[in-house]
Amino acid sequence: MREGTTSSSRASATAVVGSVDPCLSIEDLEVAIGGDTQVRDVSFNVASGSIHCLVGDSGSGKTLTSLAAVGLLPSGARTSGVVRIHGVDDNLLGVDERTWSSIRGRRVGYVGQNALGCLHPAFRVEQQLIEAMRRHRPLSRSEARSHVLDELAAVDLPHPERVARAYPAELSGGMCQRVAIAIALVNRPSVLIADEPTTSLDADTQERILELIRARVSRDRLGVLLITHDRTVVDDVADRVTTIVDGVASTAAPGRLVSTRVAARKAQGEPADSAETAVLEIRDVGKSYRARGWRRRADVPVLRDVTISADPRTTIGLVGRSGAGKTTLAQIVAGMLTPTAGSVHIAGRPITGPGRVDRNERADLVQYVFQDPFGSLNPRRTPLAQVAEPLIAAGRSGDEAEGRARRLLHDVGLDDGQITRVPTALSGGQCQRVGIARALIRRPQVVVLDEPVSALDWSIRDEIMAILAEQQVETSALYLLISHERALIERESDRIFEVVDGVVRPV
Amino acid sequence: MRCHDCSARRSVSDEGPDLMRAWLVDRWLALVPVTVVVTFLVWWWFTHDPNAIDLGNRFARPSFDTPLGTDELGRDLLTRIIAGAFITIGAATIALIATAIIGTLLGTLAAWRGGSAGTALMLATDSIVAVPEIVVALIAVSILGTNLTALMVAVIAAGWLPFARLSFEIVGRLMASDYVVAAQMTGVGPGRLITYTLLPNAARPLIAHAFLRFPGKLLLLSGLSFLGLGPQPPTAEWGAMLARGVDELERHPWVPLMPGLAIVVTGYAAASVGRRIEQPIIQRPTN
Amino acid sequence: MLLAFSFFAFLLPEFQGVDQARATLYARSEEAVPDQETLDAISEELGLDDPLLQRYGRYLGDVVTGDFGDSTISRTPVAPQVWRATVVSGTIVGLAIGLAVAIASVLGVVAAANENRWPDRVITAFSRVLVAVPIHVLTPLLVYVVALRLGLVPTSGWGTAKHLVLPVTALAIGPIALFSQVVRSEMLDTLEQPYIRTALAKGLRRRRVVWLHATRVSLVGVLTLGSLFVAGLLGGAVIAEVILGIPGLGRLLHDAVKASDVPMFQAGLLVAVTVGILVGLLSDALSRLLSPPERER
Amino acid sequence: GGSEGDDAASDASDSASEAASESASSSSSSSESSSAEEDDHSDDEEHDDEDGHDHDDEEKDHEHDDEDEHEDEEHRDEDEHSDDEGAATAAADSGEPSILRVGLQFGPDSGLAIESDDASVLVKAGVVEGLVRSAASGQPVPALAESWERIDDITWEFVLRSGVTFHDGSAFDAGAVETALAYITNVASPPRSLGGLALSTEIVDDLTVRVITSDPDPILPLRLSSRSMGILAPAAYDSTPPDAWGTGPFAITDFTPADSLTVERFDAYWGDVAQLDGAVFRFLPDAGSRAAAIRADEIDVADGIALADLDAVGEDPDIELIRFSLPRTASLYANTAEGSLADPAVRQAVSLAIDQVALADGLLEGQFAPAFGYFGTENAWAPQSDPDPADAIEQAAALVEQIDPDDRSIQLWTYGSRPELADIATVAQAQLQAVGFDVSLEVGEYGPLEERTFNNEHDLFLLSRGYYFDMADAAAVFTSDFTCEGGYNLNRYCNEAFDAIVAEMSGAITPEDRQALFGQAAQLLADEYVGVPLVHDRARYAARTDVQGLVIDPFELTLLTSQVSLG
Ligand SMILES: Nc1ncnc2c1ncn2[C@@H]1O[C@H](COP(=O)(O)OP(=O)(O)OP(=O)(O)O)[C@@H](O)[C@H]1O
Ligand SMILES: Nc1ncnc2c1ncn2[C@@H]1O[C@H](COP(=O)(O)OP(=O)(O)OP(=O)(O)O)[C@@H](O)[C@H]1O
Ligand SMILES: [Mg+2]
Ligand SMILES: [Mg+2]
Repeated sequence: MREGTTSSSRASATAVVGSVDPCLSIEDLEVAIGGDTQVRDVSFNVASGSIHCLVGDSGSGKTLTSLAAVGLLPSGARTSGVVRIHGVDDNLLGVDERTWSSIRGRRVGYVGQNALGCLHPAFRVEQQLIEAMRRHRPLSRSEARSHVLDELAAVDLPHPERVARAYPAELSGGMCQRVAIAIALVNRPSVLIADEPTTSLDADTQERILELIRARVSRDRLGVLLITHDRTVVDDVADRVTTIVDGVASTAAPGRLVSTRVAARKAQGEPADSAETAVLEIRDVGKSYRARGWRRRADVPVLRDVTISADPRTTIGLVGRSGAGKTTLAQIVAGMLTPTAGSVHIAGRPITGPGRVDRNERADLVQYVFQDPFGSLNPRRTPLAQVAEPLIAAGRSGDEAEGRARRLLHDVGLDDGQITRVPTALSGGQCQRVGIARALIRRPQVVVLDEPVSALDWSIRDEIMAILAEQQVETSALYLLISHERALIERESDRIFEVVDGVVRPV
Repeated sequence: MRCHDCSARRSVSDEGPDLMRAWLVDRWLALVPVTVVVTFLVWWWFTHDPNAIDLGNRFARPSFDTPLGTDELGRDLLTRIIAGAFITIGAATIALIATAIIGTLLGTLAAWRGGSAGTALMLATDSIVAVPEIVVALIAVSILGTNLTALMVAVIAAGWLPFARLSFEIVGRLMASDYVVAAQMTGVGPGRLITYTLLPNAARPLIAHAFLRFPGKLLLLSGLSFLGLGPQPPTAEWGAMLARGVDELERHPWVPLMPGLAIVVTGYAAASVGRRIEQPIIQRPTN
Repeated sequence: MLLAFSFFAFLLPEFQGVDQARATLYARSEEAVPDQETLDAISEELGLDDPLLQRYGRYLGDVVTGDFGDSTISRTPVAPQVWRATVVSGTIVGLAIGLAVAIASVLGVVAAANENRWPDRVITAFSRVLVAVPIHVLTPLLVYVVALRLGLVPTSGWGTAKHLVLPVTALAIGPIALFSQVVRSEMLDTLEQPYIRTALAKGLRRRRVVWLHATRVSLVGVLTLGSLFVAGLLGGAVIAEVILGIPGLGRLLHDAVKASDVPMFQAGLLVAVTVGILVGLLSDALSRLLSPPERER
Repeated sequence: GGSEGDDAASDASDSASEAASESASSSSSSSESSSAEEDDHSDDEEHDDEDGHDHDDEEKDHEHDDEDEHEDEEHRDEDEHSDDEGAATAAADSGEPSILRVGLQFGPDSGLAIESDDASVLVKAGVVEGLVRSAASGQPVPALAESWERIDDITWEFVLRSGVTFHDGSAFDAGAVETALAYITNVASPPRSLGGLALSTEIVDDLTVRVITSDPDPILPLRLSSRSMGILAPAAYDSTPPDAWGTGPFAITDFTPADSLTVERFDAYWGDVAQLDGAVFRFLPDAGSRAAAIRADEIDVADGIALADLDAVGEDPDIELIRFSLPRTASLYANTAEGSLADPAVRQAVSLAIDQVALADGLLEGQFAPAFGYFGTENAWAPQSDPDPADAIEQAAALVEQIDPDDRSIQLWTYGSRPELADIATVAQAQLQAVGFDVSLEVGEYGPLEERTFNNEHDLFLLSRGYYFDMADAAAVFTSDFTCEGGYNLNRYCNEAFDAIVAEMSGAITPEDRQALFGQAAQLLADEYVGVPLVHDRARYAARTDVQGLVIDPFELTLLTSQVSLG
């Protein structure tokens, strides 16, 4: 299991092959799509009974590497190098589709990147499992069916009978992910490749999925290639780690890969004077959605009797399970949603209800930073123009607006070249910086941050949080920070509330 | 997974100018024959009269003097096709632009207002969609008489629906998108929102849709001509020429063939441009 | 909605600026001398002397009792004629849509499964050209080749199954070309979905994945698209029915507008709109039934 | 008029003696039939012309411009006739019903109403008959009436045929005639052949009826021969429109609007029982479809073969073409009341500028005849102007020179429902422009154009119009189209001298007297250039060669008769 830090040299790569019991080995893998080489000199071995993590920035080539290992690269891709799987002699990079289809599912299981999307939406869970079983084993339909419940139970799914009959859309994200793992492991392959199996799941679920994988590793001597960008995951489960930077891999034992840089926040960040009046007052807010459907038209309550009041220059953390109502509350605070009960005031001005402030005044009171950095920027305008726009809406001259926008964008860490490009040419982190600048330029009293870093790489999360902290010092804004990551909230917030079953209570 | 989206998006728009350049470099040689042909057509156009009748030379086969042959009145088909290009493409284009503008305005308005106004508009379009285009056009022509203007009004009357639906969908989707919400959150008013945010983002699929609709417009024009509702003789409109020439399909096949080819080629070209603009997915044409 | 259409149909001669009595005389007896006496007599027969709204009210009253009135031209009840024409056109259009959806699905799937290889190129090229071929060229061509030269089916008329071949083919070819492109692009879309990758990762054969997993999702769209085309095809049917001498609804509407036969036009329009709306509802229900259950948002 | 003796059709063996009135055009010999064959030789010219053309096309049209040959042919027809009977019997023996399949351009759209144009289908299908029938010569001959007599200016007495039954089984008698004529007189849109005349009846006895006209009418029997004057069973008139229960050799069994009409032999027919078991008339509005259908042997007879299809249809050895002149002229109706065309010199210039021969032979491929008068050459009385002189163009140009330049720009209108009109108008436009006119062409819908014409808004209106309203007498068209009060006066022409001539016609009884007056009237119109006739239409039927005994008269009244059979 000893591996050197991989360089691009062939000699060291060859040394890797000699390691004990590799169930998946990749040597000098190179993948090119449309003339651009996306993955270069990637070599590593995955040993049976271990979890091998593949980490790296978004777009660095993790997914392509894993796809090369199951022969599912997009049709235009060209490859060189060697991919071997335990039990098959050939270099799999050369074999035809027929051979591959007999290997996939039997020797190597694959779990895709998107938990919700990787199950066929129109087939029941049991159909999808049975199909996988019968492909590689001579089972009749009813024989296969008899195994279904065991397989589902083996991935810790509660109520396997119900899940078997369900369509994927009737399952939560975590359940989908378990089913996907069950399908991948149903024929007892020796290798499991899982591409970000826990992203977009809440912390609890994440934990339990990883436990499940770990259990199968020790039980079945399964070799797992686990792709992730979540540092905590690596810390928790990895036996070995390979880091891909711009398509080039380096492997090491787990450890602190990048020193954690905790944001230097609150230099002068004293909690506000008690004399200061509460800037945000949420009183008895309730919200229910009208359920759509032809059968029942009952109201579905999402939030009940939410009361929070908070002072400027503080950060309020909001945690809760997926679907608990965090975004709903945030949108009510921002005036984007009308509550069914209660009221919201910012700096004494009503945000909701009759007599509420107009659009322009509201923009000075509260702003919103969205979870999706790409989706929240107009793809056809430069960041500079988009950040200047709120000032122009506030009646400032074009020149003044642009000057201030430019300065703020510099402050959040963007250079002139980046801010005059269309946003489609920016990375997620850069886009989120633009989004933050846009929210802050009018110096609002309250800024709602709805999962501002969830979609970003772990390497830039801290930077973004640091920028937010700096800006809070500048503007004395109140932050309402939403995240499903407990650790992040705990670190960043002054007060924490948890949303459980529509009820908000302080932690 | 998000980064997949973004990289895909990036490649599309970034490669735009490069693609264009590569395309031009690749094909500049092809420009030479194209220029020659265009020059020849222009010269031919200036030296011939599309309405010159020669009863002694009816149904002449394609030959050196009459490259595409002559029609039932001995008129030169090449000249008439060139003349028809202005009329047919012009009429179809104007009609299309008008349908696009009317449809887009209504659809955008409905999506913008949302609620019952939107539902009402869509209900109306849903039931108007049930009336065949040709019948709508038939009514319009019977009200306004058979001339090119009436025909265009007819085509417009029949054609704005798909645009209304499409723009309703697109703008509706945009209105719910984070960046439109964000713009509204930052205090941007309707005027600037429409000009800087909604239109630039809705334009592309709408323009693509317009190009994809182009062949349909040509066919509708021609179909109306066939029913005797089109522009009247001696107008050298392709649809009318084709409709009139269909009788000769067996005797003098080139008479319908030439305008027919002109329609097919133009329709094909327009649709190809539309697909190029649209790139990823064909919008479902809502008829 | 239907009311609005019927009122519009009622006003049509006003819009057209047509003297309905003269138009009726012309339709009944083309070159008859239109002297005032005759025109007055016809006006009286058609009850044109009453105010417009009164006439419309009377019409509505009749419709409520299931009486769609008599044709002003033939003075026979329009209902059975419209019904017969609807059955005829319904058969043709229904078959054409069905055929188009079926064939286009196969072609589109084949094209998508062979993206950028020759089957795809051939199918795509053909469909792009055929989209631009008007039905009044296609129909005589089919008559000439299939009926006259090959003698496989009758050249025109209505009655037997063989008579269906030409109109259905003529009407189906355009939609086949269009739908196959839609199916192709939807298939390409679907084939990129993660669950297709999952299916392949299970070791399933590509053929099964394409023809079962991908089509299950991609073909829902074309089914509903097909129903949206019913009205479009009814328009095409006007031309095909004229050329092939078929007594269908398209032709009936066409003739009724040209002859200012208001009751006939009203009834035909009402049927067309009702059918269109019903088909729309049906296709909504169908697509809700067929499309994979969606996650609530 | 007067009794013409026994009816020809009542007895097949008599048919030879009636040859003069029976211009039979059997498709087996594919002869050209013309209304003026027996007594008019002035149409030799036309025949030569046509034949010349036909030889070019290698068609098998026979020449028969003289009576002897005609007689021969009749005899031959008769021979064939007996053969046919054998064939028919054979067919009957083999159990295969003999059904004639006909494709017609114009289907009935008025619910088979007897007073409407639909009557033409009823007559063609051999369903309906009138009291009188029009012979090929244009003269009235007995049908349901055996003889008639003019009792005074306004009263005619008809002796009816006995033993005639309607298709509904009721008997034909004086009462039936009374019911029929009362309906046709009082219906909202009376047939054009009635010309505004009101008829009333007086029953003398079961088989004798008097018809009283509201005004003196010398040609009542002729009027009663027109298609809309068919007599239906009294019970038929209980519904609106009347059910088509006639007395003809065929009875209707099925009718689908816009599709087909099916008839079967009526065994109780008073004359020769039909040879065919029945017939199907299919309504195929598209000319190409009719041609394709007859070529594919889906129909046996088709009308209105388009120019574009003539070659292909004619080349088929199993199909023969039947062509003959129709009493129909496409002409430019000029606004003689207002605008530049009110000046006869301008109309003369138009007349000179138009080259009718180029239109007929060039554009219309010789399938139309150039018109040198409103009335075709088969009408002996009709004046024919000289063909344009060689320097017509120069003369016209010279005339145009003298016209005020403002008056040189004229509008030319026509409508699209007859396909040849738009082409003719296009060529006419070019010909007028060649002599210096500035012509704008408008092709629209007939209805609105007619209305604008009646408002004197037109200059020239190109119209195709029949000049006999279903009967060989021109008085009606002169009255409606050219008198000051005429209901169809598209030329907006008003001339007292002309009106006087027309007024005289109601007093003229003998054909000779009438034709003299027609000639005068037509001459006056020609002298004043009231409109410019362009071409005369011709009927173009096609029939498969196994159809025997087909008779199509120049008024296109009959098609299916007892004598038709399938060989
Ligand atoms: N089908 C494709 N066509 C073209 N380029 C692609 C394709 N798939 C991936 N790429 C490119 O290859 C590079 C590596 O992509 P890959 O999906 O392996 O990244 P990743 O490391 O998995 O990122 P993430 O963490 O976002 O999943 C990216 O730059 C991407 O743009
Ligand atoms: N427009 C809507 N119509 C009906 N129900 C809705 C609507 N929007 C949200 N909901 C429901 O309200 C509940 C709360 O949703 P919300 O988006 O606030 O959750 P969240 O806490 O932000 O979850 P996540 O962490 O997944 O973003 C969910 O159960 C959701 O299904
Ligand atoms: Mg990835
Ligand atoms: Mg949320």
